[in-house]
Amino acid sequence: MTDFEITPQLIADHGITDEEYARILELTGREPTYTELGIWSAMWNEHCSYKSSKKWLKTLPTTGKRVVHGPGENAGVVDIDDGETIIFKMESHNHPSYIEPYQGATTGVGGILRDVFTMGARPIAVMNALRFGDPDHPKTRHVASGVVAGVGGYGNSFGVPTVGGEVEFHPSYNGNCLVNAFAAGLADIDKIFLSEAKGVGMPIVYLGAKTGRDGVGGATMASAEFDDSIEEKRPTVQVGDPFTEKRLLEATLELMKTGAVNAIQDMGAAGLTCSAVEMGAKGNLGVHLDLDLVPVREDNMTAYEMMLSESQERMLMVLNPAKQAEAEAVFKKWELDFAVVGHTTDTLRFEVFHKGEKVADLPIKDLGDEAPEYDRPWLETPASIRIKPADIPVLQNPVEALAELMGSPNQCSRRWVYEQYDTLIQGNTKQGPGGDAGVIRVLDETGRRKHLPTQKGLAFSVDVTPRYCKADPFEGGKQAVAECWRNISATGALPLAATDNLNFGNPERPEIMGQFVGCIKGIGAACKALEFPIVSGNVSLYNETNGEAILPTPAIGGVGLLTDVSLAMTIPFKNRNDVVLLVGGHGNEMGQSVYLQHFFDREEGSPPPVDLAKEKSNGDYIRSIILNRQINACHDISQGGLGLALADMCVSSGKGCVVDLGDEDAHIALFAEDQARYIVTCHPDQVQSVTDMATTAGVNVIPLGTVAGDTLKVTGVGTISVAQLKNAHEEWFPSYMAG
Amino acid sequence: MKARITITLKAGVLDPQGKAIEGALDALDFSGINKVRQGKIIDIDIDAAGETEATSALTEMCEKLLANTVIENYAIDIRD
Amino acid sequence: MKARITITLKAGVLDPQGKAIEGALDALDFSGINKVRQGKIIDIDIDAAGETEATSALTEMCEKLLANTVIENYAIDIRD
Amino acid sequence: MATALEMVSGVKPVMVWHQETEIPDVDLIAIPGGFSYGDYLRAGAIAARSPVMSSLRDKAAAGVNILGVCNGFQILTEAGLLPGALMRNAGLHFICREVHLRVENTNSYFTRSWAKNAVIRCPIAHHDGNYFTDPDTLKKLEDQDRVAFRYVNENGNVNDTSNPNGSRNNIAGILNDRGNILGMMPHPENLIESLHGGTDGLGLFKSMLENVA
Ligand SMILES: Nc1ncnc2c1ncn2[C@@H]1O[C@H](COP(=O)(O)OP(=O)(O)O)[C@@H](O)[C@H]1O
Ligand SMILES: [Mg+2]
Repeated sequence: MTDFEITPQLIADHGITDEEYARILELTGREPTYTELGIWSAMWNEHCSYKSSKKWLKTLPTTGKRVVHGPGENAGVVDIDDGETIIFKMESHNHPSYIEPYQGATTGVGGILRDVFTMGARPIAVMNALRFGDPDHPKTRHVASGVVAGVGGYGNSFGVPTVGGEVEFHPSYNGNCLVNAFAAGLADIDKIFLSEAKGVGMPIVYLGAKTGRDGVGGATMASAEFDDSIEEKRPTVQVGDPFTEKRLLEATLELMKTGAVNAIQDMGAAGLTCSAVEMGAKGNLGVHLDLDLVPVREDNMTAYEMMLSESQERMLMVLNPAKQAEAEAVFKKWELDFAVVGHTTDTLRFEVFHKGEKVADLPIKDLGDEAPEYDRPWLETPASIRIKPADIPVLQNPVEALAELMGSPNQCSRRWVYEQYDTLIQGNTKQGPGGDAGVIRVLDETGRRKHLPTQKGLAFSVDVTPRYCKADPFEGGKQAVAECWRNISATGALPLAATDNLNFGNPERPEIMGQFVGCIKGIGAACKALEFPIVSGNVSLYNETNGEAILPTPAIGGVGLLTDVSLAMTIPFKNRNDVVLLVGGHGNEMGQSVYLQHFFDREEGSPPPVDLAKEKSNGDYIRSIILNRQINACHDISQGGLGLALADMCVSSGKGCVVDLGDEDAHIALFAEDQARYIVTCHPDQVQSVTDMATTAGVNVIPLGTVAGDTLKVTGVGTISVAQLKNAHEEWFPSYMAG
Repeated sequence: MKARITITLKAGVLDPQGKAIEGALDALDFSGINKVRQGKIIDIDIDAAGETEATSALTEMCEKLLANTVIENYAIDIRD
Repeated sequence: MKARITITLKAGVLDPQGKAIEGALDALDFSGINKVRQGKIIDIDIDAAGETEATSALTEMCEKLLANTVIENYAIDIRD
Repeated sequence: MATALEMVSGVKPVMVWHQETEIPDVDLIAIPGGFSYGDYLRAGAIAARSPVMSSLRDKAAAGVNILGVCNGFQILTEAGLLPGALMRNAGLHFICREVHLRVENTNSYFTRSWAKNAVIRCPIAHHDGNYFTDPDTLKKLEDQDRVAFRYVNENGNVNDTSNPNGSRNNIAGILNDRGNILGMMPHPENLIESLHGGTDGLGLFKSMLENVA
C-alpha cells in the first residue's frame, strides 16, 4: 500500500499537538509511517492515555481490605467472602450515542460487559446512567428513545438483568447526551484473568467477531485518501451484535477453564492496538503481529484500518501453546473466529506486518508509559453563596405542590425506561429498578444454590447530582459518593467499593479543569471517610458543543454486600399504624434544591454540604436497625427532600401517612435537601428500641407520624391523595415519549 | 398514490441479522450462498398531486423519520 | 447471482410497526397518509446455474426459514 | 428455568445442546426463555430450525410433554408445533413487568393444580409476545379449551388495558390439540420463591410434579 505523507495537517487531524509530535519523532527515532502515526494517536489520545486526568486520578483512594484489583485492570475486583469476588466497572459511550442513539447505546453496554467477562466473571447485573437535554429540545425525544431501546436491546438479548440507573434531563446536555453503562460479574477469587502477558514466543490469538472498518477514526476520513469507492471506505458507526457477545461470553469462560489463557484483553477503543500493546507492555515483552492473519469482514482493509478498527465483540489472548487444540475447539463450537495472529517477543518492540511489509516498529513500553501527562491549569470554582431559609419563597400549599413535583420530568417515575429492560432474567433479582438500590442474590458459578444457611446478596446503585457539582465541585463530588453509599445502605447492604464515570467538558479550559479537580477531591474525601474505595472507572472529557459544556457529571456506581439477602429492605410502607421516623433530623439547606429549580426556575446557591462523619454514623445505624429486623421500610432522602421521599413511599405502597413537622417551616422541612438522612417505618412496639439505639449511636431520630389512610397528610399544612400523587408520578414519561 | 420505500444498511455497516440468516441457511444445508443482508420496506399510501410532490414528501419523511441516514440508505419507488 | 426477497405481512394481519410509523408521521405533521405497512427485504448473493435454479432454491429458503407463512407473504426477485 | 425445575422437583434437568440430534427419554422437555440467535429474522425462527428440533418433533408426536416459555413459546410456534405466531408487541417496546393471568384451562398436565379461573400474578419480559392467529384457528382454540392463560386485570377481567402486548383475545398461553404441549409468554419460573416476592408461578410446577410422582 502507498503510505501517506505525514503532513502537519495529518498530524493535527490525529489530535496530536506539535510538542507531542516532537516527542513521537524522538521515541520512534525517525518519521513514523502512516500506520504508526495512527498507533501513536490511538495510544496518546485522551481516552486511552488519560493525559489530562491521570495526575488527579492518582489521588483517589483505591485500596482497602476487600480490594483484590483496583484501577489498571479491565475492571475492579472486590472480595465478597467465600472465595468469591464481584468484578465491576462503568464506562461512557456519550458521543456515539448522540450520533446514533440506538447503536451508540448498544455498543456501550456491550463494551462494559466485555470488560467484566474478560476477567473471568459472569455478568449478573447492569445499570445505566443517562442524561438528556431539555425535554423541549427537538432532539431530546429521539435521543432518549433510541438510547433506552439500545440499552435494553443489548442487555435483554445478552441475558443480564438491569437493576438500576438514572435518567435526567437538563439543557446542558442538549448537544451532548450522557450514556454511562455499568456492569458487574461474579468470579471465584482464584480464577481471575489479567492482561499481563507472560513468556516469550507465546502465541497471540484473536477471538470473536471479524474486523471491519467500524469506528475507524475520523482522521482517516479527513485525510481524504479515498480512491475508487468512498462509500466502501467511509468510517462507519459501530453496530452491536448481542448474540455474538453472548457466544463470546460462553466461549471465553469455557476457554478459561481449559488452562489455555496466559493473558487476555478485550478490544475496546482502538481495538487491536490498545489490547496488543497493553498485554505486551505489562509483561515487559515485545509483540509481533501479522495482520494478514486477522479475520476481516471487508475487502482491502489497510493496516491502519485494522489497527484502529473498533469492531465489537472481539478479544485478544496470549495462549498457553500446549492447549491450542482444546482452545480452538471451544471457539469452533461457539462458531467464533479463533486465529493466531502473532506472538510475544523479547525485543520490547511493537512490530506489525502486513502483506510482507513491516508497517510498524515501535518501542512498546513508550507507547503507554511515555504518553503525555498534563498538569492542566485549573481555576477553582468561585464559592457559591448559601441561601438562608428565610430568603426562600413560600409556596401556598407545599403538600399539593408535591403532586406537581412528582409529575415533573426529573422526579417522575422512570418506569417507562426500566420496563424496557429485562430486570428479572437469571432469576436472582430481589429488587429491580425502582428501589434505592438494586439487589441481586449471589449464586455460585454452576448457577445452583449454595447450600449455605443464608444466601448472600449484592446491592447496586449509581448516583450523582450535577447541579450540586456545578455550584460546588468539592461538595458535589462528596455528595455523589455519599448518595450512592446511602442508597446501598438503605437496603441494608454494606457498601464495599465504587467505580466512577467522570463526565466533563473541555479540560483545556481552566474553569472546566477546576470542576474536574474539585469533584475528584470531593470524591476522594468521601470515599476515604466512608471506606468506599474506587476500584475502576472511566473519564469522558470534551463533552461540549459550541463552547457549552455539560454540567460536571461524575457518576458514582457502587456495590454493597448483604450477608442475608432475605433481609434486604425496601421503600414501600408495609402496614397501617406503623410509625414513620425521620433519621438525621430536619433540614434547612435549600440551595440548588429541586424546590427552587422547579417552582422558581432558580438554579442557585450552595448545595447541601456533606458531613461525612454524620453520613457514616447515620448509615451505619440504618444498616444495623435493618439487619436487626427492627424496621420494615426505609428510603433515603435526596433530591426533593423529605416531602418527595414520603411521596415515594406512599406511591410505591398505595398507602397514605399522617406526619407532623412540629415547629418547622413546612416548605423548608419538606423540601430541604440536607444529606445523611433517611425515612424509616417500624411497628409501634419497636419505636422505643429504634430510638434507644439511635441515642446510643448519636443519631438524631424524630418520630414524624404514622402510616394511615389514603392521603399524604401533613398536619396543619395540607393533604394530597396518594392516587393523585401516583397518577402524576406515572403520567409524565409515557405521555412525553408518545410525543 | 402507492409508494414503496426500501431501506438498506450502508456498505461496511455490520449486519448481525444478515449474518445470522446466512449461518442458519448454511445449517439448513443450502449451499452457494455468498452474502446475506437484511433491510426493510415501508409501503405508504399517500395523497399527492403528482409523482414529484409524492417523492418530495417521501424524501422528507425518510430524512426525518423513516431512515437512519447515519447507517442506512433509502430508495423511493412510486408504484402507481 | 443477486436476488432480493421481499417479505410482507398478509392482509388481515395487524401491523403494529406500520401503525406506529403512521402515528409518528402524523405527529410530524405529514398529511395525506392513508396507510403504512412495514415489511422486510433479504438480499442474497447466491451461486446458481440459472434463474430457474436460483428461484427454486430461494423458494425453498423462504418456505423453510425466511418467511413465516402463517403471517407473511414473500416475493422473489432475481436482480442479475 | 433449569434452576426452577431443580428447585421444585429435586431432580437436576439434563441440558441439551441445540446441535445435538437426540433428546434423551424424559418426562418433560422444557424450552426456556432468553433470546435465541439474538432473535434475528423473527423471534425463535432460527432456533426452530436447529438440528435438535427433529428429535423434538418425534417426542411431541410420541406424546412427551413439552413446555415452552417466552422464547420457548416463540420457537414452538415457529416450528409449527403450536398454531399462530408471536409478533412484535403492539406498543413496539420490550416490556418487563408483572401482569395478572387467568388460568383458563385447568385439566392439562401443566395447569391441573390450579382452580378454574384462578387469577395469578406473573412477570412478563418480551419484545415479541403479541399472539396472532387467523379467526378459524382462534375459534378452534377457544372452543377446544386450549387457551391456557389469558392476560386480565387484578379482578380477573379481560380488557384492553390488561393486554400488555396486543395479543388476540388476550391470549398469554396455549395448548396443542393433544394437550401435551404448552406455550406461554409469561415467566412463571420467576415467581416461585420469596426472593421473587411471590410464589404464584409454582402452580405450573406443581401441576407437572403431580404427574411425575
Ligand atoms: N436508566 C435507568 N435504568 C434503570 N433504572 C433506572 C434508570 N433510571 C432510574 N432508574 C431507577 O428508578 C428509580 C428512581 O431513580 P432515582 O430517582 O435516580 O433514584 P435515587 O434518588 O434513589 O438515586 C431508581 O430505583 C433507579 O434505579
Ligand atoms: Mg435513593
